[in-house]
Amino acid sequence: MAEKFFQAASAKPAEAASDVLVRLDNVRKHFPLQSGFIASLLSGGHTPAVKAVDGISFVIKKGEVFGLAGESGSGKSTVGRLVLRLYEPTSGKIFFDGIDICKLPEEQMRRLRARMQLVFQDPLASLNPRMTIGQAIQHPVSIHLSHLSQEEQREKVLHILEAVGMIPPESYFELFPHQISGGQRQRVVLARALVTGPELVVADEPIAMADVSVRALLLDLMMQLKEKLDLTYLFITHDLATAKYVCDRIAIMYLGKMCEIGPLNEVYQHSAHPYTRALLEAVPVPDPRRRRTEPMPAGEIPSAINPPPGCRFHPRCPLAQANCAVDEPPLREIRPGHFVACHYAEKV
Amino acid sequence: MPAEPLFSIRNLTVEYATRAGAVKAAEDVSFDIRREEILGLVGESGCGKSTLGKALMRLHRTPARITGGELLFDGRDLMKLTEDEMRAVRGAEIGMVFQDPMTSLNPVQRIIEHLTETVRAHEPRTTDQEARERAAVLAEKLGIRSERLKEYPHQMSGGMRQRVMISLALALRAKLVIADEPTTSLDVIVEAKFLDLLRELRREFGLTILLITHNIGVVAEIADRVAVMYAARLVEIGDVQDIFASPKHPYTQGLLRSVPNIQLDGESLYKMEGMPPNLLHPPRGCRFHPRCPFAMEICRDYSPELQAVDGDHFTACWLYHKTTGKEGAKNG
Amino acid sequence: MKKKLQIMLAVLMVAVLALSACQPKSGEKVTIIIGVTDQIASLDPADAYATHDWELIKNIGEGLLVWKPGSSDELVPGIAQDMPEISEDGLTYTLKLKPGIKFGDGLELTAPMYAQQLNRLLTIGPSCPNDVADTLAIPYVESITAPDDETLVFQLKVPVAYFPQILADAPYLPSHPDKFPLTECVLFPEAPIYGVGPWFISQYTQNEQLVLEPNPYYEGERTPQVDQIIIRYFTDPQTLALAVQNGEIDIAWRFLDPELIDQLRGVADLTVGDIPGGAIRYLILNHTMAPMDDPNVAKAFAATIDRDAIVDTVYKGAATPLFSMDPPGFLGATDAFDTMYQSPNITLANEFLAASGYDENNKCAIELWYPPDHYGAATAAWMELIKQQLEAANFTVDLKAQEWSTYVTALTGGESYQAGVLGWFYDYPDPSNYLDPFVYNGGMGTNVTLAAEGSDYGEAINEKAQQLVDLLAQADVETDIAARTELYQQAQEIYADLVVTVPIIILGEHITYRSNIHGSDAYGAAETLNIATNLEFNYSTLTKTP
Amino acid sequence: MTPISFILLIIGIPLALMLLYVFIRGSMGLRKYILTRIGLTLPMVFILASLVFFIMRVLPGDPVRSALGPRGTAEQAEHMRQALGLDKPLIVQYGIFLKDIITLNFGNSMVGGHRPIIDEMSERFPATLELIVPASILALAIGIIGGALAASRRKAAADYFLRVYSVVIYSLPIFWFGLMLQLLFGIQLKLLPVAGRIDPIIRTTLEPVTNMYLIDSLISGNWPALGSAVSHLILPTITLGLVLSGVFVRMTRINVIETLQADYIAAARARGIREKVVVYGHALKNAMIPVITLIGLQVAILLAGAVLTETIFNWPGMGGYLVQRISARDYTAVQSVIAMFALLVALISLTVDLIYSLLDPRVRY
Repeated sequence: MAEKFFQAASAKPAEAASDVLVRLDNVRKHFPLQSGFIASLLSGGHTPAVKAVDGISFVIKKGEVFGLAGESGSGKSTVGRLVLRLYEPTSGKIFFDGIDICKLPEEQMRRLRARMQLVFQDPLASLNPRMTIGQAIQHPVSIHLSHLSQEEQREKVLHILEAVGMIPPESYFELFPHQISGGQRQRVVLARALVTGPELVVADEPIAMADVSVRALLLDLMMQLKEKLDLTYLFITHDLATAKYVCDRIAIMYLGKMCEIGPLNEVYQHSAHPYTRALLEAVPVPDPRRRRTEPMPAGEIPSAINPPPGCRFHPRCPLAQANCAVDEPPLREIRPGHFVACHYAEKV
Repeated sequence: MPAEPLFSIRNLTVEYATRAGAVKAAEDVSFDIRREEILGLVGESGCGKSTLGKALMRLHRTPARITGGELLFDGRDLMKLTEDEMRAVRGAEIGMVFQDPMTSLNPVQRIIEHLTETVRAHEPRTTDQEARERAAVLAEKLGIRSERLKEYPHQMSGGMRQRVMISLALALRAKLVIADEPTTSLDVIVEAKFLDLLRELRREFGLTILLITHNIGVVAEIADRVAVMYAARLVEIGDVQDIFASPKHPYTQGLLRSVPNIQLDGESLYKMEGMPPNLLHPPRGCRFHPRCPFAMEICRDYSPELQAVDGDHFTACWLYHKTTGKEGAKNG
Repeated sequence: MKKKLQIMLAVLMVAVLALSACQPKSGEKVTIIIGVTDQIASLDPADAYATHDWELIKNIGEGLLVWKPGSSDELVPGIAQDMPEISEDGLTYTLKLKPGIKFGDGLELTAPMYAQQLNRLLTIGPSCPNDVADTLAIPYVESITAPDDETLVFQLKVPVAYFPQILADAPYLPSHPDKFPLTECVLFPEAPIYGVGPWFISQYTQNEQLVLEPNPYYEGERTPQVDQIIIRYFTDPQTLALAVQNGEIDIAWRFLDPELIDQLRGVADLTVGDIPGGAIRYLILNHTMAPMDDPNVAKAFAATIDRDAIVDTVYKGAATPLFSMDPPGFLGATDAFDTMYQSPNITLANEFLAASGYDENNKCAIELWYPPDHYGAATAAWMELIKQQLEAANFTVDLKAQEWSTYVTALTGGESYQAGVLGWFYDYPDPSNYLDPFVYNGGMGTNVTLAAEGSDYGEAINEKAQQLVDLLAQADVETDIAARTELYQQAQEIYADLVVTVPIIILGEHITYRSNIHGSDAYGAAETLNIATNLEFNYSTLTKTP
Repeated sequence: MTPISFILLIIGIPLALMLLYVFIRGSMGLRKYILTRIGLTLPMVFILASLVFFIMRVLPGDPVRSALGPRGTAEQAEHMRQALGLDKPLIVQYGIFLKDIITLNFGNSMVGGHRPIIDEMSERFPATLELIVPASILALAIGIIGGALAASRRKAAADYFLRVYSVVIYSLPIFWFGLMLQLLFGIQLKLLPVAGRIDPIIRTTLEPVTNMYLIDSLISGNWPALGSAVSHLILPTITLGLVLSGVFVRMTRINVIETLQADYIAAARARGIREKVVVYGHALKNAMIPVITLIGLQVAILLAGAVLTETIFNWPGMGGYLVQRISARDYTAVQSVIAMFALLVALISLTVDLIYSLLDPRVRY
């Protein structure tokens, strides 16, 4: 019986600036509540907006797994789409491999997209039931690598099928999604994302829909592929327990703002933001001997249309002082590589 | 431990009629729900745990049907009740909390209407005013401010909606609440608060809760006992401490080891081989045998029965059978 | 709450049932309801030019001369004291009004007032939309004057043999000066509309119904026998038939399709009266367009037509074969086409064709046109029959359909169609009205004459055509009946020889009425409610038994 | 009905209802929404009417020749063309047309009596309204109750019956169906009249105010007229209502079935709510949300059905009018009626959207 284990990746040493693959500079994304020309005329300029992402900055280094965690409504999925420029940022700059993608003309952006891919929340639903496995995987190739001949494109597809462990690849080429098992379908979805040879994979809750016993397999496969294909992951998740097993660094978001960024172990063991602390505390532990005793923060996550002033977490924060409601805490480095946005981080 | 259980499920089998044939979503399942306990029913998606939960209230709809078994609730066999009698049990004696609080509330009905309607469905003599007052008192207890009762479901957050669902289950002082994945769509902090609430309610009202979930962490957090389902069968049941400390069934073992644990350092995740079987063509013998690292000859052909391994801890696995093979029913 | 709702519903149901059970209370008034599929286009005598409009105008008004009810050939004085006094040269008609003629509102009609109203025909008539004046007044009348309070003088441009008949037409009826001012045509005056005839229009809702009540000042022959006549307007002949069958109307007048008439004949309590009608259907041939410019082809065409087949299969007997454009019963009518071609006569047709070089291997190809939307569904059926008949001889026929307004423009303009179907109904029962229009001045697309500047007759395309024009012109002014008859007989022969048009059938009209409705036995044609070939429908002769 | 009150009826009443609605719901966004929708409706109607204007003139056939027939001379045609303003350049005609539309004057009809279109419509439109309102109510009643019944008795006899009913009724030729009703209830049973809106004799006693005879007879307390109007209304309403109901049964059934799968239905059952309440109280109300939208889209079909029904039952409404005028190439009438229909459809769809927001508390403008 094969019992495979893989080691949780530990934080890597800080790397040089040239090793940065993605950089976000004070990026904002506001979604106006009303749309349409006449509506905007009628509203007289000021339109209320959902401030999904409200000024965040961070870098993703080449070859790392960068985790982005937070509750629903924190803006983490929006960040993922901004990085791929599936959304245009309201303000701020986004660099991919040193290129400012926000200003890139459509044609160049299209070419750049081959270097970045998105894996969706529900990978099983994203396969067209009337396309063969081969067609599904070849589709992005024919778009991004159209200069290749049919034969070369097919070669690429077979190669990636082999890489995701579907061996022999030829035997899967003509099958339809319903003819293979669920686990194989997950592999196909990954293969499709990776066939154009991307450098960055934005994985938005890639395992949220999978069963417990399948999750481990899928994570393992993703990590193997990362090594094999030299990938960088932006791993978006609400599950801090899973993040622990894959991420090198992690960032915690709350209501469109960054609370804390740092190497995973550093953040988990020395969390300096009350919200991070609460979030880690809330994760149920599969051990009945270690039941939680800490009380949870009061209230609920407020609306992103009118977020609280000052520190956004202050209305729920057990440590909140008067100034928290006024001054917005900047993201500051409290230990090497560990940044936190809290006035009282030292007290946590 | 009270001698008489609140709800005894005996040899319950639930079948789905599909185009490809009958699928057993629950097969020969027997267990007890004891008074004032929280029983966690865990399993992966498609193992039949949700179907089982609905069948306990006879809420399953065509094409599903109960093909056998007894549902002994508080001294009565629910299987023998008429539909009208059953309706009186639902809501009044057994409440249910569903997975997605957004879709489990009627989007065009105000919260208060949900509550008063439920009360008046069972107590037609209650006036609207009385029902409203009762609802307000109950809601207050569950941390829902009474002015919010006028709102529609979409105006509330996920956590609030789940509180509403609980209040609906408790509106008539149900003895048993069946909660089907109540926290799955909630964020961790909201989930933690909801679990606190459940604990509190059990204490205050002497509530019995059947918590159906795939989240092992939640079970560890709150349950008194755990029942594990695999491919429509119950494979293990016992005290939560026992099971987490020493799981007996290889499936339970694998399951527990494949759960990420935030509090452990440098550990690695166990990867269980293979996929859960298709219930249309389940494997012969023990359903777990194709994935089982300890599979034996007998596992391929004979299905093991649930047997006590130590005291209150039962499992269905040939590894623990004292008398090998003979009791096993051949199936396939 | 639920119970209340149920009670409310029950009460509502009962109320509705009770209300719908309320039988229409006819009260003391005797009312006759006549259903038609016609519509009113104009009620101004100086403008109106449609059968139904004329029917109404003639019932609310009365002419100097009127057709005797139940007859198509007897003119009698109406509001005139006597028949007209005609000058020697045939150009001056003098008539005297009966004394005390009054409109329905009591206004007395004087000759000067009458002359003034009649002069509207000559002044504003031609600019009115339906423009009857250009056909029935301008060509004939020079002036209309009233030398005194009772005398009217019509000065004509040319002698017209049939002018008394024209005088009985709607345009020459007196119109009320309040409703029909001198300077404009008023197509739909507000009700009530008063004339000097037996009835006046008391209410009118367009497309729904028109109510006629007796004119209290009427002292003529045609005294109303009932208290009220309602004309109900229908859009669908099927519904009209059902309504008379169901007793919702008393009389179903024009138009019911032949099949509907056939069905209604078998219904108890209903009588279907058959009127030998004046409406004809004929085929027009363009004589300036190949191959119709070849007289042999035109003759061969005429020789193939089997009129009996059309009458039997399509009209189920509700029509009569027509062998001359001058229908039977009219002055000098002959069976010229029958005499000349004995159609159907395929042998003869093929002989004509052979003379022009057409035979079995070289068939004569023609295009035959019809408007599917204008003359009812029967047209398409019998046009198909004609195609088959033509193709039995050495013709090949391309049957084509075209929307009405385009069709009629192209066909009568003589521009693009070799042959096509048209219908005709007279303005006054005289052969001239059945022959002249197809010959004179382009002949509505037959082109046996070409429209010519300064000529009323146009320029004939050949000698025979010239002969025909001359004969007809002579007949127009000939007042001696025997001589006129002779002229028309000759004209019909040449007409048939030229095949100016091909007369096909004359449609009978039908009137369907319930058994408690009667015409007057004092007049002819009581069976058809005293309606004769000229389709004059006098509402005054109608009676209703309870 | 006077033209002024007609315009009030067709535009004023819906607008008044909307204002009332705004008053009740009263959010700023809602006001903006309604203004936006009205702002978009006007150009839409304008574009459609302009399109019809040009299409009518491109189509073969012209009103002058159509009216004159074979005996019409070129001179007469010229006269008539002048009288109708058809001799003017197209662009000038278009200008006149725009002026007529904007001033809601609509110009004069080109055939028949050359009456002002506004007069003709104000006579005809109320008749159509009197037909389609009860027919729609009937169709909706059958559709909603039948659809909900079929959905709740899924795969039982009632469901099969209703499914067959909806298919059969939907594919029934309206002409044939109407005729059968006429023959049965009129000719055979002699229960109901087959033609018209009211008994002609009673009609002479009724003073039209709104031209909706039900209302007119109610106002004037003319009970025999009310009875006659009701009895005349029954067969056309059944014809149009039943034919339309097929679609509604199907739509409601599908939506109720879908809604019955929803979690909150299972949740309601789990609370011991009666099945009837679950189906008719919970599922139906939610199912009606998409159905309401579809109903808005059915307005066009309703008008088309009304055309046929009006013909069969000799109902002097807009449908018959439009058909009659298209074949006569009455440009002004067709243009105006289409513009009116477009306005009507736009107003109805706006009203439907507002009803939607009443039914669905999630919708906020």
